Amino acid sequence: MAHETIHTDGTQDPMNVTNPEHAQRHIVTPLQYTYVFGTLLLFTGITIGVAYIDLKWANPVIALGIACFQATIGILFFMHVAYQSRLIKITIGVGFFLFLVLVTMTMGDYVSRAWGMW
Amino acid sequence: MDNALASTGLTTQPAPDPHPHETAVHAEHEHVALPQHRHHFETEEQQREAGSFGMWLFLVTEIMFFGGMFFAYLLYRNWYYPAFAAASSQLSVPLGGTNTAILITSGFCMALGVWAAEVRRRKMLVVTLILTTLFGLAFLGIKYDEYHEKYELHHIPGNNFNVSQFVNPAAYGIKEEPLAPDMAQKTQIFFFLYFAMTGMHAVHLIIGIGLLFWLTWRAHRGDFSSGYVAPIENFGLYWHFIDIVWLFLFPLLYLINRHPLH
Amino acid sequence: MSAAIGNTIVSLPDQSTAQIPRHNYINNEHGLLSWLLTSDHKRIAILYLISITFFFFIGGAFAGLIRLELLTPQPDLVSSDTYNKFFTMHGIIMIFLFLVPSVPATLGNFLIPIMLGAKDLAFPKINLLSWYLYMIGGTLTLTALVLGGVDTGWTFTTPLSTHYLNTHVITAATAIFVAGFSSIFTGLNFIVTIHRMRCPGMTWFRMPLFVWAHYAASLLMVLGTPVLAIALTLVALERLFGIGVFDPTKGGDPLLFQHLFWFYSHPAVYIMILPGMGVISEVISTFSRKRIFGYTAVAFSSVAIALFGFFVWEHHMFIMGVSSYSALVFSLLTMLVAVPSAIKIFNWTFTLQKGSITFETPMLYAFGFMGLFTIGGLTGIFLGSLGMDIHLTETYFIVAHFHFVMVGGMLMAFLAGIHFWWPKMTGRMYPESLSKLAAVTTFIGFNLTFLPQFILGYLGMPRRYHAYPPEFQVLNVLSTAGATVLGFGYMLPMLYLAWSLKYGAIAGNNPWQATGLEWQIQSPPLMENFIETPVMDHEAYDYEWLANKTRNEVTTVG
Amino acid sequence: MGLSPVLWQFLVKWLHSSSLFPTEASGISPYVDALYFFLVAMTVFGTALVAALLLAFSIRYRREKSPVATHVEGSTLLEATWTIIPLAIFLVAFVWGALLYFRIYNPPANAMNIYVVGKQWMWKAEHPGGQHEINALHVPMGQPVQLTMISQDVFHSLSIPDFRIKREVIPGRYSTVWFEATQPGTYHLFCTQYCGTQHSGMVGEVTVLTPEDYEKWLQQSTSGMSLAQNGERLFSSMGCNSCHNGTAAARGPSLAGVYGSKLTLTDGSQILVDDAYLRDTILNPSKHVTAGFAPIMPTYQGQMSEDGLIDLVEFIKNMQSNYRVQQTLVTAESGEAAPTTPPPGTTETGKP
Repeated sequence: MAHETIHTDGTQDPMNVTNPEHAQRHIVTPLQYTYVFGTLLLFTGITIGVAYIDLKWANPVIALGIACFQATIGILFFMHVAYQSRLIKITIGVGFFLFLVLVTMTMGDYVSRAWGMW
Repeated sequence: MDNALASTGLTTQPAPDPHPHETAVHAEHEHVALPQHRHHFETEEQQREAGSFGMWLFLVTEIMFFGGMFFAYLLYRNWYYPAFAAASSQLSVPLGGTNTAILITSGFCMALGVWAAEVRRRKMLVVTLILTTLFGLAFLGIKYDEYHEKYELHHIPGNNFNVSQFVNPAAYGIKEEPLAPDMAQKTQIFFFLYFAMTGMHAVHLIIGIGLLFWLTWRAHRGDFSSGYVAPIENFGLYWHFIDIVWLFLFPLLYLINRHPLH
Repeated sequence: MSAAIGNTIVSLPDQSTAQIPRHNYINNEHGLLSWLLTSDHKRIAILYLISITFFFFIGGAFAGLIRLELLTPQPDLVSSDTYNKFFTMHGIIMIFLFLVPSVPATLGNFLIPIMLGAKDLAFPKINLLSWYLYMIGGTLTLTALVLGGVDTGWTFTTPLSTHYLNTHVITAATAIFVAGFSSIFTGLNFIVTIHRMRCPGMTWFRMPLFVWAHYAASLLMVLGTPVLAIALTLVALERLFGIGVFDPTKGGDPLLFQHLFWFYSHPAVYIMILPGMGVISEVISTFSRKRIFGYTAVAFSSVAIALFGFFVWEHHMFIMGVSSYSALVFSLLTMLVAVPSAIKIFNWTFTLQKGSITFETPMLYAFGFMGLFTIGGLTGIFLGSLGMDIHLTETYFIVAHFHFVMVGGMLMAFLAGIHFWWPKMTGRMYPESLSKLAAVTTFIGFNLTFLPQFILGYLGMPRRYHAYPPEFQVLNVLSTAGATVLGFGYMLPMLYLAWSLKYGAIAGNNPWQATGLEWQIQSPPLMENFIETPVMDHEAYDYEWLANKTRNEVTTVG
Repeated sequence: MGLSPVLWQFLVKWLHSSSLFPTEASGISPYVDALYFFLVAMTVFGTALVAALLLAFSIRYRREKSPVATHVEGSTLLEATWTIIPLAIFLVAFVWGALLYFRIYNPPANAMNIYVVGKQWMWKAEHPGGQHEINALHVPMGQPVQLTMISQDVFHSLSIPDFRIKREVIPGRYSTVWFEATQPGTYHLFCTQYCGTQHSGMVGEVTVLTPEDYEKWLQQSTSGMSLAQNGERLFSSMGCNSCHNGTAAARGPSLAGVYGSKLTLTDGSQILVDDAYLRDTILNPSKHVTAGFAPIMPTYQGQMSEDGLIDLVEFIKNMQSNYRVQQTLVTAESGEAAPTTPPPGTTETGKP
């Protein structure tokens, strides 16, 4: 994908290896935004449609899957993370990871309560 | 220049503008206007990246904030699935779907706004910001309508919460399995979570709209038409984050079980 | 530099000629407004210092009243209601208004930018905002107090707090909510600053351990506090609308609150202790003229604590009917989180080896910290070990344990830091002999207060008891006696530090001959800290570098 | 001098009550104390070690002695040592503690059951024979006793330090703890979870009696009706028997001998019927409907006190046949209680 780039610094370092905290600045084009916009709308439609079909346990899984997909592209392009420094990618990762810790470890308690004491 | 932060940079580096202290103080007190460069940053690049990094950290705290409620939802949905299914079927998918579309659109406008700022088009920026605001308001309007309906049905959790619609749906012309009384009581928990989560989301929207007015005015003044994008960009992050929260809320709250099992 | 080999490293400029630098952050501007609207991290630090001291003494007053009531087994001093409000206020104020912001908001605020060679924190205005948030939180707490108090205990246990009390729970919850955001913003500011504002050459492994510790603590603040916020919001909503999310009769689960609350409140104890550990690293290194033994180990152990800190919250709920399987898991993780602290202790100890040790006041406090924190940490193992926890939890043993960590650990570290950096913050020295006296008094008083409580705990005296069986009286008397000594020990610094503001000896740039960047600039520092951006060309705690530097008399006095 | 009497009193008190450990009055106490001593030893050793090192270094390397510090970077070996050794000790504490935990919380099969209801601010013990006590608990010596506890309002926590046991008493859920008293006497019973104004007043006395004395006590303090008999009354007055009567036309499942059996629910899942399950089905019937029945049972949430629920649970537990249920069904019209109540103090009701 070709998009114009403004180099505010001399170092050409797209993988930001030498300085993981810095990424050169990209401008996402309206065209890309439109693609993303379309996709988001499309998948909203899909998620509603699927909800009316009985797929037993698969329903919530699909719904969440779609939501996660939408969130991902939203974060990557609307929020420019695709072009951000590794630092910011990691930060976001940590956020979601910790949310998962909260959910899984607490749920672990509730689920295993039913097992009683061996 | 940016190597000021590079772990390897050893080159000495005089501060770009060593103010006399008095002016330094003023530089600190005046609003982030042109020259947007704050004296305590080495470079403008450094300032921009610090800004967006800070914004992201803030959004991470938001994740944890909503996380608590998402977990409560997960727990009670597993405990009282029938109640959740029945209650969720009382929410209007058309309205919810429309709202989702509206919010996505407003997000799209915001994104265009960021682009407009990047390429320094003042008029376009103002227009997109206004559109963003309008879509945001539309969302709130529809939300208000939904809340109002719930209010009239006595589905607001609390003392005058009324479960009769779930115990005896037929009487209300609803084609749903009736819930046993004790399970019907649990719909209250669903509605609480519904109001808490969407309410918290709405609060964030309202704050966002407040900021939008301010930004629009400043954009109109031309603050962001000279390469100074940070405020627009960071607000964009906030706005998109709200959208994304909604993208989860919508299926979780509206679409639990739309195919009554027979 | 005092050439003769004395028992001190203090080297002050010639008092007859020396004077406080003409330009510095204190006299840079005048008038109350210039303080209330400042965005200079140093001034904000001072604002914090004043306000947390204020709240510390309020919280301390409540502690005094509690101990006074417990002097006798009978509930004779105050009514049960009042007593409950006392310990609730003591808890809320001490934890949310003193311990959490204590070191980070004062010393951290003051020093982190300087230690990194930056002019200020990344977001000066947000820094000021977080002070105002803190003050709003504090005011709300006092409001709750004035309106008639709140008696939930600082843990807000549901359904007690939601359905069975008619005190000002919501006010207090709001107060904590707001204060919480203050610490979120502080943490956020630190993280961004540490990532983004390091001066040239200041690599991660050249940062002082003080900064590492604050980095770890900030992570906890930013990631943990929002969960507390939402938990308290739910409590408030439950009270307002009775929506039953924590109410068993409506199908809610009270344990859910416990999970959310402790998910923050366990990491919170690391928020409280980590910055203190940072202070200790600086002090120990300076007064043994040696680089911290195993710098990287200490640095990483801070991060490890921050990481593990998020995986152990359920050990506050072992007897609360959680699943025994997850109890096992959390108990195991609790044992793991204890290890990094042990690592730190031993590294500090071995820093002394082959050092050249002097015993100024900060060092004495640091020694106090090492001893008391070791006890506090090890007694934590009692409570992490499932079977033992059953008997010990909710008794005075747990009270003694966390006071050893929080007061014996954090407060000692705080005082160590205040004394250590007092010359830098004010430009004047504190009176050495008096402060030594204070340090010793505090140490004795502390042990007298809290050692008996371990025994009380094992004897089974429950915490938060207004009246207790007479056979527990002797130990309680001892504890109260100790509390009196302790109180005296804390009064002293207040007085002589205030005195030193006017009469203290001029400190000069580097009274301790310490290596940190903050000691290479004038004290009190300039508005902008540095005249020109420094370049870090040596490791942290490099005393040879300092020796050369002083030999060549290259100093940057403004 | 005026202080001396006070001082004297203080010393006397000190001598009288200078115990460092509570008495070991239960079977588990020695095991708990063993772990405690181990941990104390660990603490003392650890602290002594650190203190000794600090002292030694402070003397050996004080500035007068060693004017110049020699630079030491660190030592991986040492780091490893003080990582692994503490970890090892902590893991011992973990395993030991875990074993103890399950020992304390898993009641033996032959434990006798006593119900405890916590409410602001009192303890109410209910013996199967119908003996009720407030802020007191009488138990036989040398006999495992299981407490099935529930709170009517907020979290409480039942703690008997001399038995080394403690367990949260939770609203809306049974929690259990057991002990075997080993020596007669009276011991403290505390509420250790802060539960409101009179928290410190929520204390009681546990009296351990020899089995004979215990029997005597049971005889004296009987209330005439066993829990099961109260339960039986409720069962008819609440109209449970109109559905759960084991007749062919019954709309509810027969409850005879249901306790301890495995039920199959409408969703096909299997569930073991215990006290907690019985209580929950009365309050949230539709959460688990027995296979082959419709979810028509109304909820009794808010209509029955925890005591009432305990009575019912106890009744259903001991219900061997539907004979007496059908009896009560018949006599229910004539408004009187069921005939022939067996002697109190025993837990059996209706003989087939």
